[in-house]
Amino acid sequence: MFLTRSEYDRGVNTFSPEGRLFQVEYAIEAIKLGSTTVGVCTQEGVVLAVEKRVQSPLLESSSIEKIMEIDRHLGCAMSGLIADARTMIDHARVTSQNHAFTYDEKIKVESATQAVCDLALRFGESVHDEEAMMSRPFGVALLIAGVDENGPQLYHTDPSGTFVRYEAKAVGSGSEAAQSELQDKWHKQMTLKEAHVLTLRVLKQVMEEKLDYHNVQLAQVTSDKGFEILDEVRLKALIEDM
Amino acid sequence: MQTVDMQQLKSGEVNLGTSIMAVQFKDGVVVGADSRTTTGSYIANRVTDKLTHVHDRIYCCRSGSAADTQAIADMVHYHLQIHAQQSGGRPTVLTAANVFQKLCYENKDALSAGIIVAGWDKETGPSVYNIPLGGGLFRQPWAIGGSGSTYVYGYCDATYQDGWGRDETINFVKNTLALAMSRDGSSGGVIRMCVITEDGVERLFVPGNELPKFWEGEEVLSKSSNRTREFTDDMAIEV
Amino acid sequence: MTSIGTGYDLSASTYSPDGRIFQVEYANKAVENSGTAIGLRVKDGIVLAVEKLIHSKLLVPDSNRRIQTIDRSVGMASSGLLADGRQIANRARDESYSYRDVYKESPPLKELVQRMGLYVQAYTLYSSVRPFGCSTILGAIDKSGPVLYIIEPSGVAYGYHGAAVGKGRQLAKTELEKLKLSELTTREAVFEAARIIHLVHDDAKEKEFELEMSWIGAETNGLHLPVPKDLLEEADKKARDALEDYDE
Amino acid sequence: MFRNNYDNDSVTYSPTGRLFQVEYALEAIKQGSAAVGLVSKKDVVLVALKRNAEELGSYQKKLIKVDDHMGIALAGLAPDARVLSNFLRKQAMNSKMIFNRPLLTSKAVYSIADKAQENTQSYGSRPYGVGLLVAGYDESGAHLYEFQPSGSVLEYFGAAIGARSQAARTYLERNLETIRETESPEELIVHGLNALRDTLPQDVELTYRNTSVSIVGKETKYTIYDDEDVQQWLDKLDSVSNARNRDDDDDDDENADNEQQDNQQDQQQEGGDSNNNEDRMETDE
Amino acid sequence: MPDGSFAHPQQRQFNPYSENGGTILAIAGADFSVIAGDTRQSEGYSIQTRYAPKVFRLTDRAVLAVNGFAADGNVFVKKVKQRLEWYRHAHAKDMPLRAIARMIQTMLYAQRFFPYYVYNILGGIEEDGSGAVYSFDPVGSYEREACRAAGAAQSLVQPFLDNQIYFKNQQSLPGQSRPLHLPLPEVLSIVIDSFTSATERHIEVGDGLEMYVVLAKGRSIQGLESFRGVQELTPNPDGDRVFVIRRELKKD
Amino acid sequence: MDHFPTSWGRQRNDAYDAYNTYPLHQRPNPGHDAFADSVQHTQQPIVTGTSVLAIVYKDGIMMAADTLASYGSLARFKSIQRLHSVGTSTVIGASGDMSDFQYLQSILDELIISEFTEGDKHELGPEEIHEYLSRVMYGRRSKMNPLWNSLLVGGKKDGKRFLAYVDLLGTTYTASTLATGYGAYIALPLLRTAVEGRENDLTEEEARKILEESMRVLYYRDARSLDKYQIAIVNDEGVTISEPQKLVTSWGFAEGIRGYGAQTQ
Repeated sequence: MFLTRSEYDRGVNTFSPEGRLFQVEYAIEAIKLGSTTVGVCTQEGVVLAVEKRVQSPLLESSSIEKIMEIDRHLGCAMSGLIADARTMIDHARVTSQNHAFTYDEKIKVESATQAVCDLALRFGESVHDEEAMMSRPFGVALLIAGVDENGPQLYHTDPSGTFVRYEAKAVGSGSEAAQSELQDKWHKQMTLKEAHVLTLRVLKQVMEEKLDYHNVQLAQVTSDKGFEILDEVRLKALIEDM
Repeated sequence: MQTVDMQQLKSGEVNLGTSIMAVQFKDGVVVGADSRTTTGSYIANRVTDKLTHVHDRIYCCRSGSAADTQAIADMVHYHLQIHAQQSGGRPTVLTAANVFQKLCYENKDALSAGIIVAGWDKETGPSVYNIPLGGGLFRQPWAIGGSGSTYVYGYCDATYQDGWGRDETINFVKNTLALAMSRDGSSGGVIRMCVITEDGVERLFVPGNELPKFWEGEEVLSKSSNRTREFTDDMAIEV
Repeated sequence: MTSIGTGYDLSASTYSPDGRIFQVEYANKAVENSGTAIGLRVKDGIVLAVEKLIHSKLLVPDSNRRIQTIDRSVGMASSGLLADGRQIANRARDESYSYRDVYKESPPLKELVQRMGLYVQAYTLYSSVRPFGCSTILGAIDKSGPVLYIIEPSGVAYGYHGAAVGKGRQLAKTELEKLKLSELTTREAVFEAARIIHLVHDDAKEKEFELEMSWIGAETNGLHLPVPKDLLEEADKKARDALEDYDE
Repeated sequence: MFRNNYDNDSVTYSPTGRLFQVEYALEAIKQGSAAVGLVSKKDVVLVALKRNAEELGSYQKKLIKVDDHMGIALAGLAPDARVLSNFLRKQAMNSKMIFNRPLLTSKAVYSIADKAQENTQSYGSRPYGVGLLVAGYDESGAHLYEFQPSGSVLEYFGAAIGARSQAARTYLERNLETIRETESPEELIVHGLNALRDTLPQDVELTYRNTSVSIVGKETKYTIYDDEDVQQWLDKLDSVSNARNRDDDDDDDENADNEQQDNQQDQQQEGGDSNNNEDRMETDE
Repeated sequence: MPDGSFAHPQQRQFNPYSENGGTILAIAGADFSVIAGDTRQSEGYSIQTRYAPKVFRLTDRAVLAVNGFAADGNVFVKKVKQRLEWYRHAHAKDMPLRAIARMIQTMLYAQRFFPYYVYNILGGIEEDGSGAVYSFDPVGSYEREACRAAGAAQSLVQPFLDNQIYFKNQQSLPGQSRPLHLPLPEVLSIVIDSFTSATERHIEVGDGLEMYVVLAKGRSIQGLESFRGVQELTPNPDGDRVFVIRRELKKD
Repeated sequence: MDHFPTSWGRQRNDAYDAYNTYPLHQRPNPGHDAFADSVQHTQQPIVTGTSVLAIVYKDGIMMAADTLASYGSLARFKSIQRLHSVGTSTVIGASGDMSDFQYLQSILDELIISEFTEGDKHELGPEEIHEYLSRVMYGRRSKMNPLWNSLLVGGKKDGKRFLAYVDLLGTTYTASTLATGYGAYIALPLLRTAVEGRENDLTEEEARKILEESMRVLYYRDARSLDKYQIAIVNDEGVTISEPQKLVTSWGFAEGIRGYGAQTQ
């Protein structure tokens, strides 16, 4: 029995002597391996941008979905183990629709984010006497963008189930450089247009490949048009403007 | 799937249309019952023993469905055995009554059972508990039950006195049951009694042909046939 | 500590080659290091007392009770992991309830203790749980009169005239043995209990402590209640004074 | 640090009868920023220091409302606090549904204490990684409890949890008598902020952005003040930076400087810095 | 049964519902809403109590009136309040009126096959600041209206409201337009008249009248000053405000 | 609300549609109220108690009930207690099925024990007991398995008097005079006349007199009543339930009554 218990075989629910959860720490590490994802919040709306790593010329780049719609007023970009994000986004979508069904109103961005985060800790804690759902934490970080009665908002969630509201946030492999760039360039009066350009610039900076409309994707959430992924034409135009 | 007609089954059920009784006295209790078991109006058994042992000094009298009450008595017996083993002593009559009550109350929709529990224990001495249909629990110095009991409430109210000894109590039980059996078609046969005291349980038996005799009625009309009818059929009934 | 490093001491479901279950012994260690609790069974009642160590003056006095009530006339004092003690108390209440549910009267303490012994013992059987890190004194007045038991982490439960668990148990036992418990009244026992707790408290090593006591007897109508404040203070003071005399 | 065999799970005692996993969970509390609570005769105040991981990010919530008469402050794993606060909210609503009475503070804290204990006694689950201060005003008056993942719950006149909280406790102990006699809720809040101020690292000040204030009392429903609303309270302080004498600081402060770099990985602890404090898992009191 | 025969215990049907009388109504103004109900609770010909409130404040901008089977009504209101509380915890704001209306629908419909035997009328202020009234049937069908009466005296009150609020069966003078919303004092006197006349004609209506007035944020209390015994329930005069006015009704 | 104006202005339980205007096929079944239907069969009360009366007076509340448990028309148990104290500040009185009442007593006793063992010194007051009972009664009716009782709950805690009703449907209300069963028809008008408006003036003696008089009238007019009853008082001193006492009744005036009409001898 004791032989199987080595420090390399710790349960997902084991604290380190410093009081950290090993598995959650490792999951957060997983995100640092992911492609770079950037979100920028302005008073006009929120912009999300992702880098698509097209690993093979045989790959249909349009099938790489790293930005997804949660509801008409909510979108989400991800980095890390993309497959894990499916469950979370599915949950966010259902929560959002349930809210609309029950209350005849749009769910708040923070509430939707909280719903996703409630899912995140379900690997260990069993909520409301339910059994824990997963054997490990999600290995994905999300940038959730949306517009509600409190205006445009951007949230970041991590595998521990913590969420933080950001004005501008980068996650993934290039996040450190990207974040300091965002810190430099972001300002309160930024227009949506400027935000488009800023996200692309930041991505360009941290991407190994040359940035073009194949390997990036851009989306925005605005109060009048809701969530939309920018099509090829607009994306091309933006890249040229940059 | 075949469906079972409960009503059909119920009508064939063996019932203890009964006269049962328990009375406490200074040193113990006397429990008694008639011996008739009927299915409809057919007497399925004319010498039934309705006094059921549930523990060393605790008996119960059963009325209602024979199957229901037997099942309940068996379960109580089981509980009391375990209780006795665990506590290392005899259960009290109240404990037994409580177990009966729990079973009767929690299953009241499914059962027809009216049970009298009586016996002797160290804590309270003699005691009698009545658990009528519905599963309430009532302690009484004397209790009667079953279909025959309704005919003898008046007799019991008029006769019972505190402070009786063993023999007076036995007599009271014997007379009451004889009267009930004589008026209730669902009761009859012999009288069985148990005297339960600290020292033990004594069985008593009164054969059907040696029951106490009371006024047995006489046909007055046949003797003086010229009397006119005094009553009309549609008189006001005062119940 | 020959157990350490052998690997036989990591699970309650493992015997060591010499037939010991180290995890249970370790659980006892958790008890041995914590505040003393004692129980006195006297002629007409029960007194429970604990040495409640006060690690901060910010703690609210008289709050944070360590003696718990299980049933109208059943009290419990434990020593060891306090949260485990609460768990045991909750279970004991449940057991009391389930007994009452069937028999419509509260269980005799012996019966309750037997059931609790089974429960505690079950936690020494599996590797998926750990033994309880507390020893429990249960006191009651039931049909048979005053009764007192200790349940140990192993699940073993014995009846006692005087019971002591925790850090100061050896000294407390010696003191208890000197008393003629079966001749004391409950009120007298309150003073003895206070004296013993004061005596076993090690001023040199320990933080401050608060004396907490409860009793069951004629004066409480058979209920398990905290010892009234004035009596507690009187006993506390008397015990302090006695200790000073003793020191001098 | 020495790796031992007894710290893998919460079902194994060490040879001295300790439960390492539970003690590690207590460490998680110290990773969190400080929260302070204090009680007068008729009010309870909770104040807390919020952290933000990065400049563009928001500050993490430290105070949660449970009901009109009850609220909590947390230090440690915020998601665990959410689970516990939701549980408390349900308890409070249940109490209102079944008895039409506000949940007693003591009942509330013992309900989570019992929940926490179960997590320290079965394999596969972990102790909660969060400490709470629970403030409530009920029919027996104003109460403040500290909840720990060990399942221990203690009632205090003043308590502090989280990073460098010893400094706050020292302040509270020194001013205990004044605090107990405080009549005005405002003064009580000021005392709370003074205590909180003592936990600040050298280069940080109390600002309306990083400070949360809440109060509940006889005449006050549980109210949280955040952001701009906090300024009114800060204005009442003589200073918003830590002025205490470094020499009699009984905490080790060297970790404070690491705060910035720690933050990145400490997000799960709602921001973080670590220090080694005196507490071990309480087996007593 | 008394004869001790156990053969055929009689089976009696249990009716889980009762009807406890009383009447409620609500009228929406441009920037206010009035929700009212009497306080009598009865069963058959018995008056159970003269004071059992049927109108409840839910938030600073929503008031719910419940009528029908009192036990269902009380439980329903309690559950609505708990849902509102949880919503407040989860979303850090009060539930908007429109959302409450939808939620009540879903709560009622969830009991479609064992309904709450209650008629709900929800009144208050919408997010856009307009006065609103929502009415519901026991299984959740709902509608936003300008006014609605329900309960024992619905048949007496609703035609009166149709006439007074919707101007049904009134010939308008040439060149005179009908107001879309009546001013507050007029609405209040219509409410009082409705209840005094319903009390006269219906045995289940009477004892006391409670009128809740919800004013939109920023609206002056104009129209309320002239009423005696107006009690404000909201602590903050800067937001939406809720007032209650109580009147005696005949007790015979 | 009812969206079908054609059914307005008719009596309840009589939603008969002469004009056949309802668009929904499940709408009215002539002479048939959908809500009056019960979903399944259930038990009925067997051993029953009759009325309970209660009033508020100056120092607290007072409650009265006779000691009879009937079995149909048979007066089967003549000295049972239908008043029960819960904790130290509450009393409940029950009419209806006595086995269900015994069950309620046992769950309330458990509740009191569990409060006692919590050791937080909180005691449940009459309002909380009433709320709890309402949840239990309503919960059981919603399972179509009601506890067949009408209960009065009265008490005084922290100087506050409380008196309320709850029954097998979960219906609740509060008033200064309450009566269950037959008492609601016969005794309640008497109680209201005697008590309403004088709640803060009535002395214990006066209150006792009012209840005694009402119990007497009930004994005269309720065929399931008995002339032996108990009185419960809750005041600042706590709960007191009296020993059973006999009603003094008068029949002497009947001696001279002859026949039903013209008869004189």
